Order: sequence, then C-alpha cells, then structure tokens
Amino acid sequence: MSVVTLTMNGRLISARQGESLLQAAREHGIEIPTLCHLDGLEPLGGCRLCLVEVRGSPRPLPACLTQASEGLVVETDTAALVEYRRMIVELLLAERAHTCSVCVRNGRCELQAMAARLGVDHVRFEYRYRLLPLDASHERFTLDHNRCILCRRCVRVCDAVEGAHTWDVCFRGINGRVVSDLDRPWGESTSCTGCGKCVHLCPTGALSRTVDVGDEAARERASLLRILERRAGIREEGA
Amino acid sequence: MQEHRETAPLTGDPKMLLVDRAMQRVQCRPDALIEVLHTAQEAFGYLSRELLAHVAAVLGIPESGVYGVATFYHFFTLQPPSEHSCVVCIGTVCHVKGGGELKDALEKRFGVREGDTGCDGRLYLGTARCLGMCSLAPVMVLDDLVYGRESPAGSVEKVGRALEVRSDRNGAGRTGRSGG
Amino acid sequence: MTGTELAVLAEAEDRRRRGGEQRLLVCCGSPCMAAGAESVLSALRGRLAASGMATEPDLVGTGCRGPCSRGPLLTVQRRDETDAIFEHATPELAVAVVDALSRGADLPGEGRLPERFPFLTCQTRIVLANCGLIDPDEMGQYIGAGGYNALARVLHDMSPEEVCAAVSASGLRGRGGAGYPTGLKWQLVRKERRDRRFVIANGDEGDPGAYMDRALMEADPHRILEGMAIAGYAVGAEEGYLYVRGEYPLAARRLGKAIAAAERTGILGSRVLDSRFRFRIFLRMGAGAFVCGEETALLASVMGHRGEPHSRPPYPSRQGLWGCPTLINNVETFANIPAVISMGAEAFAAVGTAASSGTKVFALCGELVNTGLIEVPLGTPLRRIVYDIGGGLPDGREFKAAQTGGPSGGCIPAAQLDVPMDYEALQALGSIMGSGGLIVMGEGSCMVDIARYFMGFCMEESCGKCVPCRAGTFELFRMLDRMANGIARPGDMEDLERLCRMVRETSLCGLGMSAPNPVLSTLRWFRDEYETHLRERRCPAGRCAMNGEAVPCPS
Amino acid sequence: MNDPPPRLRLATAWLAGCSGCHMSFLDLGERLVELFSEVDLVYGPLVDGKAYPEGVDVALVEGAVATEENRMLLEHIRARTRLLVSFGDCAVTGNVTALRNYYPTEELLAAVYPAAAGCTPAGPELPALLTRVLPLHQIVAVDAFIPGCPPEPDRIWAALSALRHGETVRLGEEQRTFG
Repeated sequence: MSVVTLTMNGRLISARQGESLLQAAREHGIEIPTLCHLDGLEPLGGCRLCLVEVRGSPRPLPACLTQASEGLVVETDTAALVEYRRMIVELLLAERAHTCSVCVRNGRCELQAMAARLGVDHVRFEYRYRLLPLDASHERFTLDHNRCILCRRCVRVCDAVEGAHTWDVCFRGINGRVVSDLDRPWGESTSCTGCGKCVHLCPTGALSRTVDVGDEAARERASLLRILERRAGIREEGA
Repeated sequence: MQEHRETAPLTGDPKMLLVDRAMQRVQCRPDALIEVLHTAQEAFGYLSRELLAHVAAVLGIPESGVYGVATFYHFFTLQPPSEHSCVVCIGTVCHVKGGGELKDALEKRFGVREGDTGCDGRLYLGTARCLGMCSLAPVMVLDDLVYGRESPAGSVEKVGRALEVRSDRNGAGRTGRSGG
Repeated sequence: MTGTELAVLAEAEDRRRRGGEQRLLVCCGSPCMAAGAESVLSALRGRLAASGMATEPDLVGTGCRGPCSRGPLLTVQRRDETDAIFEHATPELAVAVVDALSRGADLPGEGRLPERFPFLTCQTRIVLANCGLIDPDEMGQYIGAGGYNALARVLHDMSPEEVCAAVSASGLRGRGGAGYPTGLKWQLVRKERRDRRFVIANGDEGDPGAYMDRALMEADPHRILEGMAIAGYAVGAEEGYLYVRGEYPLAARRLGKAIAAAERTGILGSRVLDSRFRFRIFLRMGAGAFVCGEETALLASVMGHRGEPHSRPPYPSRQGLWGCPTLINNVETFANIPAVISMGAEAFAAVGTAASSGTKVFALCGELVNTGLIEVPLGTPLRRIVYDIGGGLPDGREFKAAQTGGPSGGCIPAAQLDVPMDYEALQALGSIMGSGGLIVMGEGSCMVDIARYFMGFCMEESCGKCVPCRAGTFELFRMLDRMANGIARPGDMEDLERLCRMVRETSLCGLGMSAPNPVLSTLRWFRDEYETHLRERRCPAGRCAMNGEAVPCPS
Repeated sequence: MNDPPPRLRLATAWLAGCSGCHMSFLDLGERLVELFSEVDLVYGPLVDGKAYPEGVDVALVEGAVATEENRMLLEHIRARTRLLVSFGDCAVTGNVTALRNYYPTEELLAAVYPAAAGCTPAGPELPALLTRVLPLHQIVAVDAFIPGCPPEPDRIWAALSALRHGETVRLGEEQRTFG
C-alpha cells in the first residue's frame, strides 16, 4: 500500500493512499469533529462539521470524503472553520427539541459534547419549537424524532451491516425524518430484526433503549464498533 | 404472511394490471421506481400503503426506500384525492396582492389548514408558489377552474357553493386545467 | 437510414415546402395553448377544408415562437413576402385569414405585429432556429431544415477526438448555469478508461420564471436528440438519458415521439445512420424536485432514488450513473451542438464574446412591454435586452433591477444596465447567468421581499441531507420573514450576512451554496432597503405588510 | 494609602425557573464566605429588598422569560446592570420552562387546570403569559452564559471568579455543557 505525505496544520504527516483526511488526521492525534461519520459506515458528508481547508480548493472540503493525497496542504482549525462549526451545531440545537436536562442521553450525548467542545454556550438562532412524534411501539427501543439530527447512522448501519434496510429518510429538507418500512410504527416493522445496531450508534437520544440494561448494552456496542472497524479495514483495502 | 395480506386486496383490481404491466415493461428494474410510481399514481389517483408495499415487493426495494422516494418528490401524494380541491397561489405577485388573505379566510371559514384536507375530507386546501398567471393575481384554482382577481369573501363564497353540491367527481363535466 | 437517404429526405421535404404557396404557423407553446391556440388551430383547419383552395396552405402547429405575452400567435408565410404575424389570434381572425388567402386578397391589417418587430429582429437565433417554424412532431420538418446533417457528418467524416476538439474550439460553455467549458467536459469523460459510459441531458429546469428548456424541448426536440447522439459518439457512450422536469408533460410527450420516430428510421438505435455507432436514448420524468437540476442529485433521480446530491469529487465525468463515467449537459447545451458542427467551430466562436461564445436563450419576464423567449449573442448588453427587445417597462415606469439565475442568482441594479450578459460580467456583479431566467422589476418591487421569496423557495426545495442547507435556509428564511414583517431584531442584519456566508461555504451541493446569492446580491445593491425595513419598520416599495407580532406565535 | 477598591455589587434574580440554580449557588458552601468578603449581594431571592437597585455590577439571572412580569423585570435589570449573566439552562436555552412552546397556551391551561369553565386562573393580579417562553438573550443583550441544569457550584465559582476580577467568563469544555 503506497504512502503519501501531506501537510496538516503545518505538520508533515504520512497517510495511506486512499484513506480519508479524517482518518489520517486521527492517526496523528488531530481530532476533526464530526457527528455523522463513523468508521465502517459509508461516509455521508452530511453534518459538515469535518470541513477542512485544503489549499487550492475554493471552498472547505469534508474530511470524511476527501482522500489523502501527496502534497495536500490542509488546515483543520482556522477561525472561519471554527465559526462555521459553531453555527452548524447551533442550527442543530435550534432545529429540534434538544432539551438536555430531560433527555435519556444527558451526559452521554455526542451532540451535547460537541456543543461544549466547540464553545457553544448559547444558541444565537431562534428555536423552532415544533413537536414531532415519539414512537414507543417497539418492545425494547424508543424513537424520539425530536432528538434526531438526521445523521443517518441508523439508516446506514441497518442497510450495510444488518442488511435489513428498515430505516430510510422520508420527506425532505426541514421536514425530513427517519422512517421505518412504510411509516409503520417501529414495533410493527416487518423488516426490523431487533438487533439494536441503530440504537447503539445513535449520537443523541433519538434512538434509545426503553429499559436500560447497563453493562450488556456497553458490551454490545463495543462489539458492534469492532465489526465496523473491521469493515472499515476491508473498505480501505478495496479502495 | 403480512406482505401477502397487504397486497391481497389489490391483486384483483384492474388498475393494478396497469402498474404490473409498467413494472414488467422495465423488467422490474429497481431504478425505474419513479416511472412506476408515476404510472401507479395515474392509475389510482394516489399512492396507498398497499400499493407502495406491492411495488416494493415486485421491484425488490426495501419498503422504507420506496416510502423515502414517494415522499421526496412533490408530484406523489399518499392521500386519496378529496372531493374538492382549492389551490391558492402565493407566488410573489399573488402574495403581494392578497393571496395570503385568501388562504387565511378559507382556513378560518372551513376549518382546514393549508396543505391539509378538511370538511370531513371533502375539501383540500393547498398553495402553489407560482401558477404563472400573475396578471390575474390573486389567483385561486378551485376544482381545476381558475378564478382571478379574487377577494377573500368571494373565495369563501365560491368554495362554500362547491361544497353545498355533493358532486359526483366522475360525472361532473370538468374543464381542463388552464395555465400552470 | 444512411446519410444519403437523409439527404434525399431533406431535399424532398424542401421541395414540398417550396411547392406550397403558403404556410400557416400556429404557435402551440404552453403559454399560447393556455391563451387559446387550440381553437385557432381548429378554426383554421375547418375553414381550410371548407375553402376548397387549389393548393391548400401547409398548416403547422409549432413550438414556441417567442413573444409569449402576445399569444396566441398566428404566422402567415408567403413566398417572396415577409411573414405576417398576428398577435392575440382568435378563431374569427383565423377564418378571416383563410378567406383572404383563398380569395387572394390582402390579409387583415388588424392585430398584426409590426413588420420589423424589434423583439424578433434584434435576436440571433441559433438554438431556436427552428422554434416556431416547424412542427415538432414531424421529424421530416426537422430534417428538411437541415436536421441530423451534423450527426451524419460527424459519423462519416470525423473521429470522436475531432468532435471533442471541435466542441472545445467552438468555446461553447454549459448553458445550465455554471458555464463550464463543454469541450473540456467531453474530453474528461472520453478519456476515462471504462467500457460503459453515459450521456445525460438535463431538462430539469426549475427556476421560477424560467422556461427556456421547456420551450426548446417542446418546439425542437430532435435538435436535442441530435446533440446527444453527437455527444455519445464523441465520448464513447451508447446510452443516453433525457431527464425532463415532471411539470412538463407536453415536452415529455413530444420528446418521446421524437425518440420513437428517430428509432423507427434508424437515426437512433443499433446502427445510427447506417454507421457502426450504436446509440439509444431513454426518457426519464422527474417528479417535482428542484434539487434534481443539480447534477449529482440528477444522477440519483435517474437511478430511481431520492434526488439527493453527493459530494464532488468524484465528479460524474468519473463516477456517474451506476459508477460509470457520465456526461451531463443541459438540453440547451446539446441543442447548440448541431450548430457547432454545421457552422464550424470557428464561425460559432465568432458569435458572442471571446470568453463566452455563441448565444444564450433567455425567458424574459416581469414588468416589460414584451415578454417571452429570446435568443441573443452572449455579451449583449442588458439595456439592449430590456429596452430594445423587451420594449422597456410599461407606462414609462423606472427600471429598478433585473433578476438573473433564479434562486441561485442575484439582482442587477439600474446603475449596471450596460453590463454585457456573459458569465464573468454577471458573476462580477454578484449574480449568475444561470439557466436563462431574466425577470425585470420596476420601482414597485421590494428587494427584501424578493430575497425572502427565493429563500423560501430554496428552503422548500432543500433535500435536507446536509445541515447548513436544511436548517440554514430555514433560519435565513425566518430572518428575512422577520424583516418583511417589521419584527427583526437589531442584530439580524449581521446574523443574516454571517449565516449567508456560512451556508454558501459549507453546503454540500450547488443548491445550498447558491441559496444565499439572492440575499447577498440584494444586500450589495439595495442595502438601504434592508436598513429601512429594520430600523424604520417601513417598506419603501410598499410591498411588505410589516404587520408581524413582536413575539411570534407558535404554529 | 489608596482607598480600598469599591466592593462588587452582585444581584441574583429568579424568573421562570425552579430555583435550582439558586440552590446550586448556595451549594458553593464555604466559598460563599470568601465571595462575600469582597462582594455585596444587593438584590435577589436570597436577600431582603424589594426594589432592584441602580448601579449593579453583576446580575445572575435564573429562569426563562415566560410572563410579562418576567420581561419587565429583565429589562429593568438590564438597564441597571453592567454585566448580565444568563444563569442556568432555563435562562440560556429556555430549557424545561420552554417546553410549553410546543403547545398553544390555551390548550395547556385547559389541560393543566381543571377543565371546568372558570377554573383557569385569571385576573389582573396575575401576570400575562407570553405566547412564547424565551431565553434571556432573545430579549436583552447578555454578557455571559453559565449553562447547566443546574450549573454545578464549580461552574458558578469559575464564572464568578472571572467576573470578580473583571475578566471575560471562559468556562472549560466540561463546564459549559447543557443539561
């Protein structure tokens, strides 16, 4: 496998040909924020938090979808990028009802942590205040659309890893939401295997276990992440 | 079993033949989903869950994928068409000339929200961004007939009159949609 | 069909046309149809049948003739005489015309467009050469007008490389809006090492107030097919997809007929014009999604998915339909191709300006005396379009701004009326050429209202895949809505500009990237109008209601 | 000898919230002794005093703005205070208090109070509800934010320490989470 050298934040770093800037950065201890990406899932480029500046490109590029190549000059934390990321997280917080104090994921939520990390201590936009349904029809899991950021991790893991494709996105734009089957209640889905992969990967409180099973859930999640890691390896070799 | 039950009521429907034929014509290729949905909606007037389930099964597409496509495009509707349909234009010119007031008056009088069906499902009230009839602003299209330079009171009266008559959709001599 | 047969057919058609003394053309473009062209056509047909003329004139239902605000249009062509064009034609007029022709009398004088009507005479028609002059459903008429000659020439006399080179040399640029050099795009697809390649014609025109592509597809469908076939030959593709906007059923019907006719006669199919080139075209209907005009979203839609774009690179020229190299051009771009070949690259490049060669079709709308479809050389000054062709604003009203590029474009103020309409000049003014919508506005138009209108459009059309476009356009719309309702907060101007920059820089596809353009461009030229809305709670143009509640009610 | 520096005038206020932020403030414990060795608490639910005084240096305002009275008090505070701090999630985001924004006010009143007519509290002595509950910064300019439901004492201490020394409040990553 050929190795390329590029410059990131003024540092010369090496990366494998074909790997993403996001991975290359991570391997060198440079954390680029993201809410939609997970190694092992098809990159989406939807949350736009991982945008980086690449010399020669007229606009920032998503690190999850940009391949490392020889001689790239990349900046991951310019003032402009920091401000864009802040605004993106603020837009997400204003879009749906992310009231952390009454959320099942309070304290373990990726959106909450991202807001703190990016210095979002208040939201400059008006909150939208639109109540969305909550689907508690599944015997073990709950889907609360009010907490969803449409990162589509659930859609991707269900399709590519579990092979069930229970989830997809319906409608569009600001009205988009995830949907199971033909918008049947989740509990009545004919395609769902009940594997819970979507729940493990949900960054927020949108998908949750109705009953907390503590250690068991942690073990399951760790094992799923190992599967994804192997998948990422296979994808990369294939690239 | 479940899927069988859902598709069963449709298999005897002659309209379903049109859809099945459309799917055969494209050798059940999943990439022809949008064409198939066009045919299905033309045949049935709307896309019911049963219809979508059947299309998903035949084309081999996950149901959520079919639902995602059917709801993405404006042309497809998942609701049965109501007896009367009233579309108020809110394009730039109509907006300025009071299209919004027409809509508000109709919403208030008939207890139906824009984009929804009311009056026991007999009236659909919609808006359009521009019907291309700006010289007639504000424009209302009631059951495919265009009414230009409409007032809130006039629109309420016309819709009210339409609702009084329990029209037989097929029997009514309807003129073609003008403009648009 | 061989090239020779094509020539024979063309000659026969030409002879037939010459043989007839007169032709009667009724414009059957969508606006004229809405205005009653159908009844004019049937009145003509009935009267002609009853008249018993020795040589009955050719009666042709054509595509768009151009001056749509004057429709329905009836054109009388007589040998050795200039065309007589009747505006707002009626069945009564049709009867009078036929009677005059059968008696050899003078045509009615009433209701005729002036003989040298600047709206028509100030144009340079290359793409629209046949529009309004032939029956789009009759392939023979297209061939009679020289159609498919370019394809025949390309197949028999030119190598694919030579075709690409000719398109490059012509300086033709994409007519969909961005103005990417067409020849370069073709070469990119050509040099990909893959067996299977595709050609897609983008007919998903969606800007409100723009209908160039519809008119073209309705009026001269074969020209687009010819352009696609030439492109297929040049880039090495055997399959083409023609994606038509769902709102254009008439265009789709005519294109479908055209494809069938071309396949029947061997102009398309496994041996195109008896050569070894194989090319088929498939029609795909959109279903109402503006974002599908974006090329990667278009790809998704052609493959039957939600019309969601994906990040570029990889560009479609490398990974398009089913992962194969794919050439995507606008239908107007394809319609230019036969002209590039038949005029020759050099002659084509001589039209327009050095950097923007050829012509551009515009849908001229708004507050003008004459509105409709026009084609002018690129680089034509806006003033000439507004005042010479459009006849200026009615009732001597003042020109305030021209909007180009629809929801992705911007407004050009009166001070810039002399701007040459080419890609770079418009971009320098903060607008874009776009697909060709050109809306002229007078003093009564409010720029905040216009910005809000287009932002609302983008918000409704955003696919929702990326956050900046999904939530950003929604937030921008709310800010503009507050301004228009007189309840904006003091910081809203700064927030508006900051968010505009963010959405422009971070969105995934062209829709989001360009959604802030109408705001930024109106802010640039009409900042004082925003200030007045904000600080004085007043709309200078008197359009905005300014009646919002201080604390918006939850809906 | 120089005059001792003037003592910092601190106020706290309680709008629409549960008073949990004030409880958390009291949980500063012994640090309160240190605080009040150089700071005067001039207004708030923790001290006696009816009117909000002039010339306040720092005000910690808990709770969202839900009523006309909340709004008037907030504007009153803003006009008399140098540094206004949104204190806790309700003040910063609207939080639980703002959950009513998802429903029409009348429906909520009818659901919460007995459904029988006349039982919904009303009268001139009751402050009118705003149609929407809003965070402070959507009504007045806010100088610093202390998120948290409630903010832990350490956060409050970090913020107060900065304010006491005339510095900008910069909470660390762990100290600025919502919830």
